[in-house]
Amino acid sequence: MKLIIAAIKPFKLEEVREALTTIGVRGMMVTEIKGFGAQSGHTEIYRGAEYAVNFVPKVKLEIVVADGLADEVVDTILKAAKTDKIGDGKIFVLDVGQAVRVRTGETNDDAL
Amino acid sequence: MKLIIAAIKPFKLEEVREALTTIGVRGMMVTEIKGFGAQSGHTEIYRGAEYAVNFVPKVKLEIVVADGLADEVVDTILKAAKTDKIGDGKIFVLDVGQAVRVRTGETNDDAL
Amino acid sequence: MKLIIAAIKPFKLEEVREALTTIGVRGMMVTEIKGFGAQSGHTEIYRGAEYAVNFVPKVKLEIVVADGLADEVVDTILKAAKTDKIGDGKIFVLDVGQAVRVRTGETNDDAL
Amino acid sequence: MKNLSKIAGLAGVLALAGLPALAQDAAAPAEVIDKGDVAWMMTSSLLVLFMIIPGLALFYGGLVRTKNMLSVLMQTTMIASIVMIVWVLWGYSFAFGGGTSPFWGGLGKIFLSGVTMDSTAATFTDGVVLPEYVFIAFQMTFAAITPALIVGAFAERAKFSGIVLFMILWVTFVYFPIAHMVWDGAGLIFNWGAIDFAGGTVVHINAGIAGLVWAIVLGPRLGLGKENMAPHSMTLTMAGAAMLWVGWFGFNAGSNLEATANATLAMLNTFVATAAAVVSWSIVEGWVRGKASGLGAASGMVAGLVAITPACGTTGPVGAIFLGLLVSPICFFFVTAIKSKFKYDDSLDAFGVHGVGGIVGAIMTGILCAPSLGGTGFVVEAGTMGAQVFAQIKAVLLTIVWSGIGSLVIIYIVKAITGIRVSADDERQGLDLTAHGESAYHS
Amino acid sequence: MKNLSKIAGLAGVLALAGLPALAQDAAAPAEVIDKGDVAWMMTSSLLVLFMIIPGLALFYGGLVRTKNMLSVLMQTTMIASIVMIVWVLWGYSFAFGGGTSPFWGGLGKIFLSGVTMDSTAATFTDGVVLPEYVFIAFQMTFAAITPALIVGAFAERAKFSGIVLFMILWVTFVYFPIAHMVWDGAGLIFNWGAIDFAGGTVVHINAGIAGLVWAIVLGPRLGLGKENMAPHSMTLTMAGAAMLWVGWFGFNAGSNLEATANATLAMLNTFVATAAAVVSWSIVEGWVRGKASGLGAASGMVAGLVAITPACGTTGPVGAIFLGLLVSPICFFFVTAIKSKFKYDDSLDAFGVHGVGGIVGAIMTGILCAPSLGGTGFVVEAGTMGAQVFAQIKAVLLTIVWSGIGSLVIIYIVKAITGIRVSADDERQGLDLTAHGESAYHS
Amino acid sequence: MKNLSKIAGLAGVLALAGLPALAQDAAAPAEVIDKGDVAWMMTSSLLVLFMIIPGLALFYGGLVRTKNMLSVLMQTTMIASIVMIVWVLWGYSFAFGGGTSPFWGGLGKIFLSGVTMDSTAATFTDGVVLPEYVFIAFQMTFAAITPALIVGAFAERAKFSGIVLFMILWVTFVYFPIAHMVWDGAGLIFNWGAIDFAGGTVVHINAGIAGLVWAIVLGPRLGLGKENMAPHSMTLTMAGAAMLWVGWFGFNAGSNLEATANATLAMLNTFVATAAAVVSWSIVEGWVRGKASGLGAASGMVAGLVAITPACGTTGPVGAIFLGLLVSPICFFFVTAIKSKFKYDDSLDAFGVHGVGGIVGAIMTGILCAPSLGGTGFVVEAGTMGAQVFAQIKAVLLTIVWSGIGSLVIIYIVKAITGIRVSADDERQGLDLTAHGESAYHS
Ligand SMILES: Nc1ncnc2c1ncn2[C@@H]1O[C@H](COP(=O)(O)OP(=O)(O)O)[C@@H](O)[C@H]1O
Ligand SMILES: Nc1ncnc2c1ncn2[C@@H]1O[C@H](COP(=O)(O)OP(=O)(O)O)[C@@H](O)[C@H]1O
Ligand SMILES: Nc1ncnc2c1ncn2[C@@H]1O[C@H](COP(=O)(O)OP(=O)(O)O)[C@@H](O)[C@H]1O
Repeated sequence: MKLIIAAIKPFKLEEVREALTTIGVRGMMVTEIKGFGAQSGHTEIYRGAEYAVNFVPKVKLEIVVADGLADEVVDTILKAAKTDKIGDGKIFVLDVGQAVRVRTGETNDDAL
Repeated sequence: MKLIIAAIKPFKLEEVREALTTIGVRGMMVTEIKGFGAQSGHTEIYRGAEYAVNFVPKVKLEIVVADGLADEVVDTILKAAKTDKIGDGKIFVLDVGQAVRVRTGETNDDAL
Repeated sequence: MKLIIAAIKPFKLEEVREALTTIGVRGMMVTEIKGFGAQSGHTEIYRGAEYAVNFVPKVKLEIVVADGLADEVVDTILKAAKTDKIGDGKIFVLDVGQAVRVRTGETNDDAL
Repeated sequence: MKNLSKIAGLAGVLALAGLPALAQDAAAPAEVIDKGDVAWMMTSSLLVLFMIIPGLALFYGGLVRTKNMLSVLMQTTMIASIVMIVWVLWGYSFAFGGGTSPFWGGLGKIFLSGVTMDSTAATFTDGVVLPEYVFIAFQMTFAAITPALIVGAFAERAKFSGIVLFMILWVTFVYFPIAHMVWDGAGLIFNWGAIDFAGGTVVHINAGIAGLVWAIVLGPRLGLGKENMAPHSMTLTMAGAAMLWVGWFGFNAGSNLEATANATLAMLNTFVATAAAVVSWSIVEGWVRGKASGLGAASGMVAGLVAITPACGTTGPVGAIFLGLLVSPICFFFVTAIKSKFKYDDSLDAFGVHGVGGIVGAIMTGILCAPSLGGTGFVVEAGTMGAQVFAQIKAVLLTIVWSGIGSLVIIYIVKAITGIRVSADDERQGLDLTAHGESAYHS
Repeated sequence: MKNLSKIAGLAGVLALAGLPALAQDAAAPAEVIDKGDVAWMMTSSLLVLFMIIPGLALFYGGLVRTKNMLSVLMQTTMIASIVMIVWVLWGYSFAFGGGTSPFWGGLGKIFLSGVTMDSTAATFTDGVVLPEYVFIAFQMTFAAITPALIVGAFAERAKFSGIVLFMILWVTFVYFPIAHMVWDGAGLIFNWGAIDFAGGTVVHINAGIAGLVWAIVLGPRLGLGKENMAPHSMTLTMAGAAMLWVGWFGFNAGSNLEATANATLAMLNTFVATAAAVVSWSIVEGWVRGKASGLGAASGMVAGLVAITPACGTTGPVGAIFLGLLVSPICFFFVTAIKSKFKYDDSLDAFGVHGVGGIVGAIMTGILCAPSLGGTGFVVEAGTMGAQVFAQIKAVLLTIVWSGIGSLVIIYIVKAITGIRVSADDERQGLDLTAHGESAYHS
Repeated sequence: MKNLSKIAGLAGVLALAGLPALAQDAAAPAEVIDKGDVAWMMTSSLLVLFMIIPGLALFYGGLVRTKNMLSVLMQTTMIASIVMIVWVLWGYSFAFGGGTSPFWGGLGKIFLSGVTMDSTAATFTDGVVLPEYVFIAFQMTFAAITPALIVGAFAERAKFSGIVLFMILWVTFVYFPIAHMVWDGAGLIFNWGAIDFAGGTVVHINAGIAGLVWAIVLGPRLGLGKENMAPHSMTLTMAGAAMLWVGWFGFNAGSNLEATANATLAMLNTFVATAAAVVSWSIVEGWVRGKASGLGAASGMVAGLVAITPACGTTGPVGAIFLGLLVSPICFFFVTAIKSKFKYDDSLDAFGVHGVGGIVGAIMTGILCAPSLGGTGFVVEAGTMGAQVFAQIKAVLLTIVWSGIGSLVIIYIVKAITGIRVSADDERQGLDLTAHGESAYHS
């Protein structure tokens, strides 16, 4: 199994989720994160105190899928998350050794 | 070493943490996430505007343990997080190449 | 490529980010987490109801870098995040199979 | 046209005059409305609304968990709104309808019948009257806030439809009668000579006891003692407490019905008793656990306000400070030691603060009105402290019994009809989503 | 020195007296200022400020997404501030400058020239006057809140500079003239005998229509119907709504200009109509979707307040309850069915609540003032319900036409000069950062 | 029984009358209490409480980081509460005890001895008096808010016990004497003929200077300039600022002590000067950094309120607008350029806004009271602008020196006894947890 981690723009979340559902992804974990990258942040000024906020709001998806589905997932995210503007995000793929469903104790591909 | 990632129901956090402490887990990272899965979300209506919230609040645990402890950790989470209702969560296990404790510079099993 | 996960003290974030920038890290994901470890939490009392809060606020960094840069990244975090007090945090290193930049579709080292 | 009702503080003036003298209906040709009084009573009425929403709603709302925030705001808002309607339809008549029963006001003013722009209501000064509409509005706000206080006892688990039904029955059979008994010239407790300037018995003990009954019947919240149930926003709680303080001047100084020196005494007392209770709660906390908390200060604030309520018109400022210093440690003891010993889950301490603070205030009122202690004098005929305290205690006991039994019976009736508690799953998920279909916060 | 202007409610008194009788400038030696009136009018003025900020600002602010929170607070604050300055410079004169045109007040009091500490303004009682300064301040708050209401229609996408320019033009060419027409003794609508006690036409219909025009011209927010645009803090929205209710007594009971029985009637009506509208919105929601929401209660609250505004001085309390029960279902229908059918994005329902609620209130005022329904009587010369309702409808239509056309023309002028909408990227990122350079919340 | 004290604005009336004429104790048989005045003064008193909590508490609280939120709320609440108690015990006597010293009021009214329901306090009109209790309550709120303003300078790092001790000493040796000097008929500054209608020197300069001393002695917060210290909730800050504006009418128009035309002038000025300062701060910001921020608008709001405070009773509305336009750029310059140049960490700009704004207001008061500028006239005997401005400057300087030296001495005493700053670890973790044992927010 693979763990696919993707950092995307927050307003793309719904589109990406829908696209992934279509290809059969049945679960994921979503976290609101602060992203640092080529897309620059902004400056805030409060009564003369200037703060450079180097981080940009992003959403991180973590999806575990069977090996066979991994490429399709990556492709799907690539398409759905794209705006062609800087800061569209990254996708990383890692190996997962084991997966278990808490409710049933099912393991690996059955657990997804 | 193994990285154990678990998505569980928020109100189970304390129970799981205690159970893990008992078997010798000495550290973890906890994140509030939005989970997407078989457990369905809910609908909110605001003055006629209807929003389907597809995500359910979950808590994600990330625990790095020595290889020998991994199975016990998975089992313990399985038991403590279970309510037998849909949405109880998933556990994933990944390999970790290296671990370091910032304060001391200790590495690997010593760092945990 | 390597995924470097680090849990550090929140007020060290800026220092660590700057140090990493200097050695050429060009992106990362930052999450606010609750840490559990040797550093103990605190107790809150509300009208006689006492709550032991076992978690301590931490910041989690996730950085994907080319294999060659990984050690330097770990070292840099080690130095910048250190206060020599308990709770300084941990660094974990995992293997990453694949990386893609959403905007361009570039992969692996080019995507970072 | 003139409203027969008399308000309790009146007792002070009248008793000194030697007789209850309710004969102000007898041709009083020199009846005068002073615009200064009208201005003050309008201001006071809106201040009491300010106490309910946003004041009490935020105070209580901040204390619950995020998932139940809106339910508290909704309950408070809905209770106040429904009671206002009930007040116009039959409540005002039940309380101040002009009937001569010692227990209720009769049906004479159902639907406000007979009340016009020319109707007047008596004040505590002979010949000085108010437009009856402002008396109706002012008293209406008291009727609206009292049941809303009970929310603090059943928060985070009670069923919305059950709450609504309970409240309609409760004001009808518990609040309106007690208001009549304490504040109307024909009322039972009024004629005992008990002092309750601004509603210690009618409002606070009454609501506190009803809350205790709810808490016991409902049982504790799921996860109590295991899950962290810390207030989701102490900021809102402290802001709400501050609003309560500000609004309470309408309650207390407004109860004087005129913008006179006595109202200003009530105001000064409401300032300093509250300040003293804030300080003494913090001192106790500092002593017991080493730190003075914001919730402690806010709790002391409310406890002080509750305690000074019956006493504010008849106590001197130094006596008020004393009362404030006294009430907080007692309430502190109840919300910490007693509550955990007897294991009732009075979620936000409606009983522990309003009930207990109200009882302390009611009894101390009998002492602190002593001229030797800077007070304005006893009201009971006997004219001794013993007799006054005895009258106060009788008033407290009757309120406890009436409210206790009344609330219990009504809860069981409601339980049979709509139910009183949500399902465990709904409680877990939170009342905001399950009972109202929305969430308090989004990002 | 004396202010010639007359306020609409006056119509009631005067019409009964048989003539408009504006000759109070003719030597009136017995002019009297009552300190109770002054106290009440000062209180009322600050209550209306309380309605704007924090009230309206939080009510609206809670309804937008986090990223636009500050923009709403800023728009509300800045609009109110600018209009206050404009009011002193030329607004007061345009509205109440003493001119005899039916459409505006002329330039006689530009820069408040001629107004001194001794100047007085008439009330509805002959011989009773107010210091002109407090009349200026009170009316100023009305001028300040009206344009701020429009924010609800263009929130989350309008351009700050465009808003500022629009508002200066709008109050000048739309608000001041309509205020003159409705409230000044020389005003067109005033002389039709239409009743608008506290500003149903001038304030609510006027702002509601302007909002509708904005919503249509601007087009919907990006992502409408796809992204979750749920209120970022229902807590703030409910707290803000409560503050609106509290402050509204300054609006409604203050419009009586004196602390008399009529003011207390206005107050009582403002309590119970609002309570009824809260309840009826919740009932409709409970019926349509099974759950009564906090936003529903808050919306009903505002709808009830809007509807009772024109009627509060001339309706009986039971009539007020009826009006409250009636208005919510109608507004509910507009903000749910009509809005989605016609697809204008009135973001926070400035039109759906203020416009629609204002129209319902204005027309019903003509019915509920009937003595047979507990009201205080018709004001039109004909003295029949038909004639009164006809006068009300004429007033509503003129307001709709004037505000509609005026707003449309001004928006297009502003569009040409500064633009009216931010870029898509800025809208996406949120107005707080892009227009004001800050964020509402940090941790 | 009658209170000897006179309030500064009185100077206006009296100086015109040619003599200080404090002989109102000499048999004044026609003393009259007007209920309209009493109503207004009660309203004003509670409005000033509203300024402190929730107003100031939320304004300041929003500006700190989440981890210090409750500490600010607690400090504000506790300071106000303690000072109220101190006021009854000895503060009122120290300030207005009837003594003839130019520096303090003596011990004549310790514990409010001798004050009864029949005691009265003079107003600015001969023969018109107030119940002394309301005068005590009103002045008490001023004593309570002034030290609370200082919180803005030492927020996020001062030690709670040190703050409490400091405040008790500071009101005793700094505030009460200055209040006596400025507002009591026997007071030093009062007799210079300096105008301070509502407390520019006593409240704002006084607190601002004390704040500057604290900021310098304490040193900057850990991480200043490196960590992001942005306000944790601009929403609360803006809501708090709005509450300050609303409450400030009690402060300013209340200081007239009567509900007369002069009070309404003070009210109108408090509206428009503030509006102008909101606008001018935003303009400066727009010009300097391209965007007008919410914090800028809120800061301008407070700056305008501060500046108009001494001037509100003697300036015309156009002069008030001018003053508002003027003060914001000056304060802006201090909180941006000067503060960063001299590197004192006045965390929330207690000095930069209250101190600086107060000085601008105090001096401009001497100019804008000129009849040629629409003001009500000079008060100094010489009757020239130069003399008036000179009197104003003298008052400012004495306040600066007294407050500066007094505060410095007291801080060092406190430092020796309890300490004034928390440990670095506690500061890092936040005062909420370390000093009060709770967190402002949970989910
Ligand atoms: N090396 C990296 N490791 C982890 N996350 C990264 C890395 N580089 C970028 N990211 C994440 O991807 C987001 C987008 O990257 P950025 O460089 O801003 O733009 P782009 O994807 O267009 O190159 C960042 O905000 C960050 O969250
Ligand atoms: N394939 C997946 N990858 C990552 N996280 C998942 C995956 N499937 C489920 N999860 C996480 O587990 C949670 C529970 O899963 P769900 O399918 O709702 O119920 P169950 O665990 O009972 O099958 C989800 O909310 C989500 O956070
Ligand atoms: N085994 C672990 N797995 C994952 N995260 C850990 C683990 N141990 C510690 N951490 C993270 O590192 C943080 C610091 O660890 P802690 O044990 O408190 O102090 P120290 O790093 O000084 O030993 C914790 O708060 C937690 O977030």
